[in-house]
Amino acid sequence: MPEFQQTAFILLSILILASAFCVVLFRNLIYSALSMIGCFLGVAGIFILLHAELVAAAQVLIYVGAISVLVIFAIMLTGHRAGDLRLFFHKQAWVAVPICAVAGIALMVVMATATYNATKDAQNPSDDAIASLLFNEYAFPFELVSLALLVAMIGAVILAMKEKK
Amino acid sequence: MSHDIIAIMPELMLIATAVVILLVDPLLPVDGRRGLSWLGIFACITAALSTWFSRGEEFTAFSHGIALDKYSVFFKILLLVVAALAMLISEKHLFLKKRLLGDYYALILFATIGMMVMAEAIDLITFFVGLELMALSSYLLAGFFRYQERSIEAGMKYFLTGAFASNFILMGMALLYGLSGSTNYQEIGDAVRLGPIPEGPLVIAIMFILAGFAFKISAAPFHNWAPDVYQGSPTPAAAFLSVGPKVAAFAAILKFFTIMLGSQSDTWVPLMIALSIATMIVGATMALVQKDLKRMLGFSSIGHVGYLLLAVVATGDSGRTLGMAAVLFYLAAYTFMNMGAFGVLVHLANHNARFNDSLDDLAGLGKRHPWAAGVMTLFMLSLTGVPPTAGFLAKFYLFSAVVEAGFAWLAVIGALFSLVSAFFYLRVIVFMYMRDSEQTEEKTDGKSWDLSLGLGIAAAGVLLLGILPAPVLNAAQDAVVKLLGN
Amino acid sequence: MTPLQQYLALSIALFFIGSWGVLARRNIILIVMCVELMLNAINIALVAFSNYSPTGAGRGEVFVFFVFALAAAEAAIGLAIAIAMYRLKERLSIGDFDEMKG
Amino acid sequence: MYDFQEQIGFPILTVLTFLPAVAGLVMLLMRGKPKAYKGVALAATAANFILSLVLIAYFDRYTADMQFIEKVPWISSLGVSYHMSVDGISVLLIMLTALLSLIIIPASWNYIKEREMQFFVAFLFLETGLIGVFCARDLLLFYVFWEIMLIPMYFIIGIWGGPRRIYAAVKFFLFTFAGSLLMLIAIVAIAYLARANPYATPVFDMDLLEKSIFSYQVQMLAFLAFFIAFAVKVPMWPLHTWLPDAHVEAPTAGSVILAGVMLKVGGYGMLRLCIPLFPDAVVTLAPWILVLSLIAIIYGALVSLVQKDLKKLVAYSSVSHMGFVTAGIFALNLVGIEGGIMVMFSHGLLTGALFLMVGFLYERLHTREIADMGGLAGPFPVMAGVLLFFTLASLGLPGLSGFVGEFLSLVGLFTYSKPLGAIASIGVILAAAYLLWMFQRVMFTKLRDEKWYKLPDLSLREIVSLAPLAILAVWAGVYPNTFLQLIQPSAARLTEKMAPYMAEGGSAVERIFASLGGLF
Amino acid sequence: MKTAVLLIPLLPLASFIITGLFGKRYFKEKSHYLSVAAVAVSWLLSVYLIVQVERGEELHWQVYSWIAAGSFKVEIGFLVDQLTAIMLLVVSTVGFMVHVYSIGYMKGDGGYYRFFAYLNLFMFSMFMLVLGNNFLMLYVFWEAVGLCSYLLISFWYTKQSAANAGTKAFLVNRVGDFGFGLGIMLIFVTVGTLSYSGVFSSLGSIGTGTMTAICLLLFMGAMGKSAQFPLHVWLPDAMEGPTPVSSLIHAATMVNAGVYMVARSSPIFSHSPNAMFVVALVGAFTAIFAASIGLVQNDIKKVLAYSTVSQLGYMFVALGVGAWTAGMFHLVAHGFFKGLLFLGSGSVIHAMGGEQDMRKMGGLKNKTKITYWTFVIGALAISGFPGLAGFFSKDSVLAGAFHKGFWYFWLVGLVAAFMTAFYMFRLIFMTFHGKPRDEKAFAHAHESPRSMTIPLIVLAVPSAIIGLLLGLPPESGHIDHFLEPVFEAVMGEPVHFGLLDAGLMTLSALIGIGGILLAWLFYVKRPDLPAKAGARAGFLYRAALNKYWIDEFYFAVFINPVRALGRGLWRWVDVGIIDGFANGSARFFNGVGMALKPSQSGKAQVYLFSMFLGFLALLVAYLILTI
Repeated sequence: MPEFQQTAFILLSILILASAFCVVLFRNLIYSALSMIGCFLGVAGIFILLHAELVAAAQVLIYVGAISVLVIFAIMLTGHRAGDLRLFFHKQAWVAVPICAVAGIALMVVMATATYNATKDAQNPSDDAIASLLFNEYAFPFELVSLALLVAMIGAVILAMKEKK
Repeated sequence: MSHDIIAIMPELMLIATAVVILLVDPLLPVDGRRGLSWLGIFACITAALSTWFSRGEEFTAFSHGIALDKYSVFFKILLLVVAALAMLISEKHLFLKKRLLGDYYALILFATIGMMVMAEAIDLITFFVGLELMALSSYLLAGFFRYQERSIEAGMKYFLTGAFASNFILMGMALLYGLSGSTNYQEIGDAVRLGPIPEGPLVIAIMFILAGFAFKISAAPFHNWAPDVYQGSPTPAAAFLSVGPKVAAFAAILKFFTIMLGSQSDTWVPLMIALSIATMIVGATMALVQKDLKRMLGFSSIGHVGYLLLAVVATGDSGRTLGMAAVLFYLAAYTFMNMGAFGVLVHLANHNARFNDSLDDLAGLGKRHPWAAGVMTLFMLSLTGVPPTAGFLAKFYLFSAVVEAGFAWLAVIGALFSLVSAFFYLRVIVFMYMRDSEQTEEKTDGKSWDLSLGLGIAAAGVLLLGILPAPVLNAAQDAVVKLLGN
Repeated sequence: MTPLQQYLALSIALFFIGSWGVLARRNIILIVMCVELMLNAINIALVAFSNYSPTGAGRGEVFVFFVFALAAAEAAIGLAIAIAMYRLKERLSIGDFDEMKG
Repeated sequence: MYDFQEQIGFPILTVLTFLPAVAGLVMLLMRGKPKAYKGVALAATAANFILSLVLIAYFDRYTADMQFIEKVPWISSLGVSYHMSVDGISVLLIMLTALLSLIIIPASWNYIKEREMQFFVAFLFLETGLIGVFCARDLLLFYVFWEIMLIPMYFIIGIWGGPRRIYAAVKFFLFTFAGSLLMLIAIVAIAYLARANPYATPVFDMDLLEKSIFSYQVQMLAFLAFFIAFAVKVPMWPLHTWLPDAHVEAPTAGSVILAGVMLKVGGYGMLRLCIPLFPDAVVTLAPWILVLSLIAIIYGALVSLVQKDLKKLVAYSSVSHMGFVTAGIFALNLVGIEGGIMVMFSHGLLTGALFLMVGFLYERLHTREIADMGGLAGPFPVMAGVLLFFTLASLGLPGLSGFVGEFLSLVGLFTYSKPLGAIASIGVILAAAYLLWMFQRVMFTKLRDEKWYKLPDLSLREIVSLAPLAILAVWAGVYPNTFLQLIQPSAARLTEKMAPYMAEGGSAVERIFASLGGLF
Repeated sequence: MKTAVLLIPLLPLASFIITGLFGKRYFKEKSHYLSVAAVAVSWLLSVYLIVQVERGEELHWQVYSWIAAGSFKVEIGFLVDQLTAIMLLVVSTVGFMVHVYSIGYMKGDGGYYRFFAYLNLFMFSMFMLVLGNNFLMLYVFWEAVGLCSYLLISFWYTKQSAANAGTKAFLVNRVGDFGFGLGIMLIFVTVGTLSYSGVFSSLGSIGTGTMTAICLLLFMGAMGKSAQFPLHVWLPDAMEGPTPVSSLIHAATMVNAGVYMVARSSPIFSHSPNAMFVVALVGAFTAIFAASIGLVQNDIKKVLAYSTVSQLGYMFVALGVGAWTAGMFHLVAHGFFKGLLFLGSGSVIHAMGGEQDMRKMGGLKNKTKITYWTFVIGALAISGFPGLAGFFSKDSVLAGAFHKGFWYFWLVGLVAAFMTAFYMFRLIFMTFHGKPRDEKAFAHAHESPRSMTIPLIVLAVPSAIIGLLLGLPPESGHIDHFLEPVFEAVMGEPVHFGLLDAGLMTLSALIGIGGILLAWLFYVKRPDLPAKAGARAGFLYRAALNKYWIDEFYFAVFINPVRALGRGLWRWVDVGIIDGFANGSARFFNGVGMALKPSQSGKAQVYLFSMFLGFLALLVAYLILTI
């Protein structure tokens, strides 16, 4: 069923890119956040296409479940006003459009036309293998990540927490 | 496994100490927190000692995730020195600014762990985690004085630019992984050297990585954040941020561009040269027009990055150890002189409530604070590169490497900007000794033995590296020889 | 079957849209969102490589897990900064924090 | 071999070099005892001067070999060692340094009003740097001392100088630092090029470097780098403009050391490094350097002629006089080189003395404007006499030290090229013109202010500080062989080194054109 | 003999040092004791020396090696031969007399001790100058006497004119010494030694061109020291010094150094006829040129000064035509009578209370008898009155020129002699005869003290008789024989005194007397004539009165342009270009910094953008570099 896969890929790509544009273009932050969730879901779909179901699940959990919620919380906390219209976009945004476009397209062309030392599809290993890698070979970085999360917590405390006077 | 534990012993010590600090901190009254810095310093010392005693062994741990070799030992000890110095100069300042929290020390320790991991990693994933650990801690350190607009601004700028740059590095690493099929430096290096690897994507990967690192070390045109962040951050944190991340980033750059990309030097050497020249221009000329000392030091550190990049260029085809050793030694010298210079600013801020880091505040310092002015002079001379200071030998060694690699013309350009930079370093001395102060101080009780000790250590380091550099120099040379051997 | 190249193209496209967002928008929360978009782009590349790699299979996926975790931490800190900014000035536009320059 | 162990038994060069610095550190530690630290400074410089005499006494003046050798590895992985040794030229200049350092202490006894201790400490450190330069036999060590002497002088000008002191100090620093940086690169380059193989350590030892042969291109580039560094110090036209500013702003003692010793370091460097290391380049470029020297001689004199500030006049006269040094040295014959060295020595004595005199005048009149003076011989007859003595010596009156050096270097230059020698001789006329005119305007004609009769003439302290200079000036004029013998073997070694490289004959113009061919 | 030779210079030197150091505090008005005594002993020793030399003894003594630098080796050494001895005698005699004279003349001056110290220093230098055995010593003491001259001219330093004159003297001499020094260098470069004997013995190997160059360069020095045109300008101004100084240095001894030098170098000069001709030409021109200025000067000392210049020209004519002994003879004779004349004029000035303008004098004949008569003897001697010193010496010069075939020089000499006689007696008539023009000064006029008159009398004796002693028989007199060993190699055929010579002699005597008579006509008989003649001569008169505007010319052509050049170099090159470049580069980097400053805008967004652009720039740079 390669056709299905290709079709799905195209549809998901359209979803991802379109919602990404929406994130950038929506004036209302809440809309942007919702578009972002759409984008995340699309990416999760891509992961499934790539036979990385575990990653896809984690994507949904972490991005859609955690980060998006975090973002929405932040928007709520700061009052989700659209803000001054003049300040909506930085004036360099329009300069950045062609530059980003040209650069992006150029890189896309290079990346898409190169020949890779790639085998056929479906090399992603089983979840067991991933777990084994994660907890054996990458045990040390895994532990360090906990420190990073601890740092994030400290950050929330020292920056965002209200001090009792 | 015990093997692995031994390898990360220093990190574990720091983690344990940081956790202890975090736990103990809320239980202590503000006055009682003053000992926390010593806890951290003690951890750094023990960690450094344990690193030192493991210097004879050379092995990789965690399935080739990190390498414990002389190179790692050199950088880990250096980074621990940075952390210890940073904590020494911080305590009083935080106390006076009413932000004496254990979190600060924990963040420094976490950042240090991240840097150490960056230096010792030989795996992309391990490196990336180290990088992010350092980066996240750094953002928070920059924004630590959250009631000061400048500090928040610094944190915000650091965070945005840093996150953006991290994405570039990460993209580059993703491509490298994808092209080579491995995350291990050595394996990637072999794959890149032996091929077959599509050239276009590889170049793009190099560009992403180069851009990301250029940000981390604040090379022009990725430098804009640096002066603002140093100016806005709490001064002791600025000291730490202006040195630590750079040291770690250079440790990683050397590994990246020799082990992994050494065979691609044709691609990155010209770009590195361009970056280096641009960085020297920006650093030297913009430091010239600064009135704020922290900004000035920020641009000056950009200038030093320009010189360091020259040495990286000199590593060119990966057979040249001299350039790498020069980077190592330069970083060691830079650590002492830059930490020292910021430390003097901390000292002044502690003693004078009106001190706002401007050059004018230095007027007449030679009379008011003779010792502070004296060591500041020493640091400025060292930054200028005048013997018998560490800065001189570092620059000498660096020029040696550059000339030896056949880039004498680059050395001449470096010399030109050294000359320009001499101007603004001298101006500090001019203000301290040759101008009389017009404004009076608002004296505060800033006496701090910690800080004096820190400045003393920095000054001693600057002199010692300038007069008896042989041990550090040899260590640097040994470190890089082995790195290229494996 | 979708070739690797297409995934990479998608990744790059998403990366640059995210970049554009970072460059274009003033609101820090939105910029954090765009940074997350860029990370997602990288994740796509990593997983795609992982899927097609003859030797490094699986490591890309592991990599992605680390990226997830760190992205979360990063987002947390970014939003903490946003809140701190808001507390200080009731502003979220990063352009309003430009005291230090020159 | 002339090891210090065999020659004298203790590391005299190290002691000579570091004794002042150690004394300076001691002074720093004894804060708050104003009388005592002057004593320490005086004692240290006096001891150093005596040591320098001991050095001369033990010096074997019949050999060109380096003597009192001390060699200890310093940074062995880079081939850098702490290698100190001296030859006749160094010994002479060390003695001069020690003498002038000794003299300026009493001369500025009451001159400095604030931060007095730091002032003396700076001078002690300066002496360390200067003597170190003359002793160093390792290129890196040489460079280290070379730069070390920059710092104290920078402070001396910048802290205790006149109204435009900051500009002058920074200008002084940047001019010299610019040259130094080029030299540093050249040092590195030749050290690495002199290696036997790419894995050997670089060569910084001058003994070894002198035996190395560099390619023509390397020689040219490295020579130019070294030469510019030295030319700034000398200072050669057109790199001289820091000098008048530095001198005018510097306190008296600073000017004395600056003119007396620091300028000599440039000439010394040319002798010690430029000529022995890069003989091919020297041969090619010598005519150009001679032309520059001539410009310096004439130019300095012409500009001196119209100066209104006494110190500036003496400063520009230094440019002119130091032109004779480079002219003599790059005439590349024995007479010229010895003459150049003698000019250095004598200029050290005389210009030092002249600056002291200007300082003494300034302490009394609080002006250095020539136009404000006149008729001072009336109130200050002794001063007039002493000033006349040094003025005459400086304009090259035979029988005093100035003449011997100047004449020898002119003979050397004349031997090299007659037209160049003739042009340089014009400098002698001009020297008489500006110096005598200066003397006339200061000391002769009508007294401008009768109140000056109430001011004291030279005090005993001042006379004592000038006397050694005067005695040496007469000595070197009447029996210059004392000094010539000292430098002869070393100078001869240079000419022997150059001999195989010298092309025969040709007028200066021809040589210049020939060198053009060599350049491209 | 060695002791004598050593003592002759060293005694005055010792006296100089002692008097100079302690005179002010301890000796004061007794400063002259030591000085006069030292010079007296030197004088006795010189007499002793000349007696020894007369017996045929010579001394070549190298005392010590002075400068030894590579191949350049010079000794301090003494050479005593006939030439030296005779110079010594003149120097010490006049010097001794001037010392004695100064006791009276300088009495009461504030710088009494200083004056004697300087005089001693001069004596030392002058002795060393003539005693030296090599060119470098000659040069050295040449400059040293110049220094003494400088010191003594500007002795009264508070006077602007005196200070100027001193500086001018030194500088003009330096110009001459420039040539002299080059000449010495050329000698060294050519023959590799500087000792007289060494140089003279290796002359054969030198080419003619080089020889001429050496001679002309040396002669340039002589022109400076002996005040030959165009370097004569300093000598008249040098009269600002005290009169004994004018007498000693600027008439009798130092200015002769040039003549001595040429005579000493006669072996070299004789190898270069062209150079010799130049010497004679310059001498001849100077002789008539200076005399013409002397005709119209009103300052008593200026007249004598121009007379000196003129007479020195005479000597050079003699040397230039090859009449070596005649030149030396005239030098000796001139030393005595010009010394006498100056001392006499000093006595007059002393009498007039410092007045030097002859137009304010007159009728002093009776008030100052001794001065008058000794002055007349001197004036007659210089005018060539038969039997007196000048008659013989001048005649031998003229005859020398005539015999060597340079009749034009002879003619010039005659004209100059005529002028000499005229202005000398113009001086006498204006000063001593007629009515006093300034009654007040005249009333105070008095004869000078004994210490001044005795030297006048003493010097009048040789002025009168030395011609008879040395000059007879004419053209091969005693002096010719005495000096023969020195000039042996360069002397031409000995000339036998014949009828022609007697005729020439008579002619020159008549010319002299004619000059005297004309002066009598102008200034005694018809005092209105000078003004008329002056008006008649018009331009010429004004030109001579203004010394032909030579000083003005120098100022316009050399001094002012040099100063302007110096100022220009300083303001434009030093401050403008070089400093401008240095400061400009500083400003440039500062400008770059300022230009870059806006890029650091403080807006995080811009920073992000710049990073992004940096990334693209890397890509573009890579593309550019690879394509």
